[in-house]
Amino acid sequence: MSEHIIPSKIYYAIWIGLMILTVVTAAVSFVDLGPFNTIVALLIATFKALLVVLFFMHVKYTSEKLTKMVIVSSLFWLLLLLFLSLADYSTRYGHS
Amino acid sequence: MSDSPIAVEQHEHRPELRHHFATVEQQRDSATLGMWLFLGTEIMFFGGMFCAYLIYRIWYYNEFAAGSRSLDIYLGTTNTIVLICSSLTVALSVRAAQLGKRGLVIILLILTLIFGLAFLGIKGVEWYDKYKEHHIPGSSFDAGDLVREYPQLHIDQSHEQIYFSLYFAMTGLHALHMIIGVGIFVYLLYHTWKGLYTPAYNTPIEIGGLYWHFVDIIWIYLFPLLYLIDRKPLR
Amino acid sequence: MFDNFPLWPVAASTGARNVDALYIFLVLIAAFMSVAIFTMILIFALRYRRRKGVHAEQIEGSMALEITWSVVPLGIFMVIFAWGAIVYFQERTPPRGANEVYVVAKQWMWKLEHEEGQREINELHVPVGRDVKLIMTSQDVIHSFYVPAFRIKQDVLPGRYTTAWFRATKPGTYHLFCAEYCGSQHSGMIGQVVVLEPAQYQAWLSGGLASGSMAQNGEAIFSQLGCPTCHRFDTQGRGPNLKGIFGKPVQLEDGRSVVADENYIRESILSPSAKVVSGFKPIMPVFQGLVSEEQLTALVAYIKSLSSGPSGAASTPTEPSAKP
Amino acid sequence: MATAAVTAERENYLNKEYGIRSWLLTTDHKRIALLYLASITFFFFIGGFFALLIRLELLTPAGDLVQADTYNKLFSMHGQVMIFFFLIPSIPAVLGNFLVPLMIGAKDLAFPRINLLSWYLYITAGLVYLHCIVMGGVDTGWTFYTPFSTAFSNTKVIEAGIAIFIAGFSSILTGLNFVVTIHRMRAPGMTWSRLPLFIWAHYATSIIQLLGTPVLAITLLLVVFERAFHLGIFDPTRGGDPLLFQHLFWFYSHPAVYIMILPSMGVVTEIIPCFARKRVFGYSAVALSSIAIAVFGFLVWAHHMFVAGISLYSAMIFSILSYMVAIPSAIKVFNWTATLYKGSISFSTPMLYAFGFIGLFTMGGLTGLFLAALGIDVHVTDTYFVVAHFHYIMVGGAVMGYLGGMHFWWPKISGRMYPEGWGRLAALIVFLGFNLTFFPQFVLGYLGMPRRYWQYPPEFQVLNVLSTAGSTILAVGYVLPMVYFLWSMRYGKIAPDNPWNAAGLEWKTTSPPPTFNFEEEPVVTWEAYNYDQLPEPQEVSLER
Repeated sequence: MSEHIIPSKIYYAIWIGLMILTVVTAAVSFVDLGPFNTIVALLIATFKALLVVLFFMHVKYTSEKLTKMVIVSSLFWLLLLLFLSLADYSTRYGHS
Repeated sequence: MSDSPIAVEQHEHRPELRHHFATVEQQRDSATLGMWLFLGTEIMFFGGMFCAYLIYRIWYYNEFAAGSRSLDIYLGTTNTIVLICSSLTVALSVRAAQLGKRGLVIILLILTLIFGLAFLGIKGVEWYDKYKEHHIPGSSFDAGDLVREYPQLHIDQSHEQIYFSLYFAMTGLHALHMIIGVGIFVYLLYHTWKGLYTPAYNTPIEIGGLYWHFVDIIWIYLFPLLYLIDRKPLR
Repeated sequence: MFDNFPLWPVAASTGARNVDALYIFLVLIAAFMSVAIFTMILIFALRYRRRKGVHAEQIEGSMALEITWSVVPLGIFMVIFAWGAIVYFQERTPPRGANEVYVVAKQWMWKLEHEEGQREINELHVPVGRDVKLIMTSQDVIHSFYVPAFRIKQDVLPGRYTTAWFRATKPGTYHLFCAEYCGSQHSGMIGQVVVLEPAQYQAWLSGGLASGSMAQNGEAIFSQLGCPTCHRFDTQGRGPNLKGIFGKPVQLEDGRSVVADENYIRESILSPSAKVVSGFKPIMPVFQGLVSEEQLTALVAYIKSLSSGPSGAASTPTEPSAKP
Repeated sequence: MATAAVTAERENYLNKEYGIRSWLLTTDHKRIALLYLASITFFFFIGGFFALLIRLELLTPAGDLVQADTYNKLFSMHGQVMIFFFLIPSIPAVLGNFLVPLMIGAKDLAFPRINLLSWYLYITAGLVYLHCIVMGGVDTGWTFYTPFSTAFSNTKVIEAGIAIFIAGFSSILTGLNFVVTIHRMRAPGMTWSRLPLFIWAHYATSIIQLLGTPVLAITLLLVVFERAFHLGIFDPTRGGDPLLFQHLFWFYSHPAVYIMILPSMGVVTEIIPCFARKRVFGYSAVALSSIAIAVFGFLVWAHHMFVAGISLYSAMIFSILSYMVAIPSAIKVFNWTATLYKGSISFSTPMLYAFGFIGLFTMGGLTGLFLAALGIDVHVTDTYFVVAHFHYIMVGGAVMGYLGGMHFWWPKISGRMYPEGWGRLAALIVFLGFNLTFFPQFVLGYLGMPRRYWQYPPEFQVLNVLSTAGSTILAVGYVLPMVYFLWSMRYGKIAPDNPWNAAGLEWKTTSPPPTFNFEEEPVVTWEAYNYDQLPEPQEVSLER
């Protein structure tokens, strides 16, 4: 965990990126993409979250593997909750 | 797990070093790890609601779509942008603290607080709108307006109430996190004012920042999940 | 043994024997494992008890042993899993042509209704040697239909149907318990299942005061609620023709398809707009809160009878005479 | 403790400061451990009192001792008190709090003030819960199943939910503190492969606390909202799904079983090598099995729901995954047994508890195989078979481990020896009483007696009488240690620093340890459980 001071240029770039993505995701939701509306919205959200985590939260610059492990395992656990619950709901009576 | 055991015989005497730590680095790394673990916990805390959201969104897609359409997308987008701006000021304030620019830190923290309060204010306006529309779950809940507005979605009112329950639970708990965040930043501002943070010691700003960014990320997901479910032209 | 000190439950259904067989297998495995571990511990503890001048011998561990005692149990577990899954699968898949009994649970009472129209409370009469399928729902909280002698248990949920089935093998009277905690008189929500010889069962059936079969009652409710206005038995209705749909896949308006089972019929009555059949408009009124669980089960039984040919329902469905 | 006639007592964490403030505002992990010890003991006896009333009621088939509603509250509050206010904090918050820093050679936990905060949260939760009991209690069962809890129960569900919500945060903070401490605060030379297995077990426990507890918290919060505002999230009449509640609830509450049992396994893994004078057989297998239990423990929750109305296919998935989690538990039992081989075994009190633990845990684990088998689960779930099974794990396992650990480290905690003869007697009584209480319940369960029954058919009476008889014996077994522990604080023999000649850093400091644990910072150059390098202690004599 060395003190890594990131040039403020990067912060501004990320900030502009996030703003653009926000406007894009809001705009795209008005276009009919079928099932892809949800997918695009979630992909953009994930990309935005990734930008925040990597740059604003300095994960890209930390040498600490532990931080990444904490993030990855929390997300893994969240997916466990979602997928194993879905395993029930998606195969219940009548639903196809 | 690469973290190495603490180094021996390194007794610096610095005011912020608590007695049970050997070095300032150890103390800082502990605090950072602690915050990350706490954020992991928070993911699961919101995760329970995401799970409920996922199931009911599949079951009651039309009601979720109608509920989503009834939210004000302009206010929602504005709020997202406000939070992103606050994240920027937070990131810059951490940087300023690392560089020891106390004045800049103070300005950035105040900006962050303004953005945070603006977010809460806009959120309050949105909630008030929902209150006026009788969209607050409970005995006075009435989604008749949505039933009339979107006949092609054949809305079931009690299912609509589930959408709004989740909407209020999720945005409410998010707002609670924002309020806690504002509290933390007031505390940080006060300590910065008093000059407690130096380029060598600014862990509180750093981990306070982590918390703020996390709350921002939750919103980054809540925004599409609640506002953008289905806005395309109805057939 | 003594009357008040039984050690093994009566087995009175075909499923009970399967469960018992697996249970005995597991008891043997568990007994073997515990005895093995306990004797090892006992032997080691006595053989290597502390004595002057005798020191412990350090052993680091053994990869071979670790692998052995992970893989061997895993193998045994998989056998148990497979066996258990097969038994469960049988318990969960009611055979076709079973006698159907509709169960409505409420705090703290079991209300049962036979296809033939007999109603019972906290008591279920069934013939020996016939498959009986239970279609169950609850009016309030979660209950659980449990007959230990048949080794069956199924939670009874409000808002949907769950099913269970059994084939009794031994005449007698058996306990019926509620097994999911449901409030004050949970332990009073008990009853009995009376298994009768077929002849006795017929006698019991005809001795009852049934006012028409469930399907007939359902048909009456169907007309009473005005359903035939739209659900006509031709292609002209504003609602789908319900003849022959039960158990068949239904194409929905949004492209999905569902099987028209009891739960689908139930949902379509209570919340018709949830899954609209392709080609129809969502104009049916919501019946949530307007029909009781008993009326619902009767309606379900009626709609099912429209698909089961002449043998299923007492009355062959003819064109209902209801007018708009 | 002013009777230090023999020698002037060294300064330690107990005598450094006196007065109520020095305890209530302490940040010393050892003092906080004692605060926890006192509070969980209090709740243990409350829960135990409920348990005895339950057993007394079940002495006769008719419901003749208490009213049905009272009985329902008794078993609900017995469960909630024992699980959330005793078992979950028991070993982690008392022994873990005391020992984690000592065992890794740290001066304190990473966040001492958060540690104190966690105790205050626990106390707040406890007070709210006590208030709930006094105001009439709660009758939902410990499981809060909806829609009963949200729409039908007339008792203090909201208050109980809030109490457990707060207790959950106390548990999260403890876990967070442990993980950070174990990562960041280890003494020089204390590598991961040298960590005592007690630490590994607590590390695994903390993972569950961190990732499971928040899901329970949000679920209970939703129940509270639902009950207060009738939202419909879990209410079928409003389109909600009661099974969703069960999914979310068990996502935490199944792994919670491992929060209770893993630390106990850790304790046993310390006791056995010490009293067999041997290295642990298969160190890495035992360490990794703890982590495996923590991870696999999250994959099996719906095996509580095989008859609840989940889909057939998901039931099969959860059944097969349930067998996966049995493997690491089995590995542990085999390794403990193998550790005894060619040892030099003494039958001191902690070792008796460890033997008891292995025996009862094995029984509990093996009956778990029955419940994971789909076909059998249908018959035995929600019967006394389940009750017996989880008591074998949580009382037979977790509490035996807790008591064993309390005896093992009592000299370190209090600086005094407990009376060995009484200790062995109590261990024996607990073991016998336990088996007499709970073994008949397996039979009852297979016979079909449902759980949570206030009255029952008369043919189940004999087995119930046996169980009630056992519970009184068990109660004696639990009161005894409390009495002689208290007695020993004043009259017990002064404990040497390392009465068992045990390995581990906690034994290298004084008994009781000084406030910052070690006179000088320890540097570790040896592997864990280096019993080959330690002399055998004198056989403990039965006289005090």
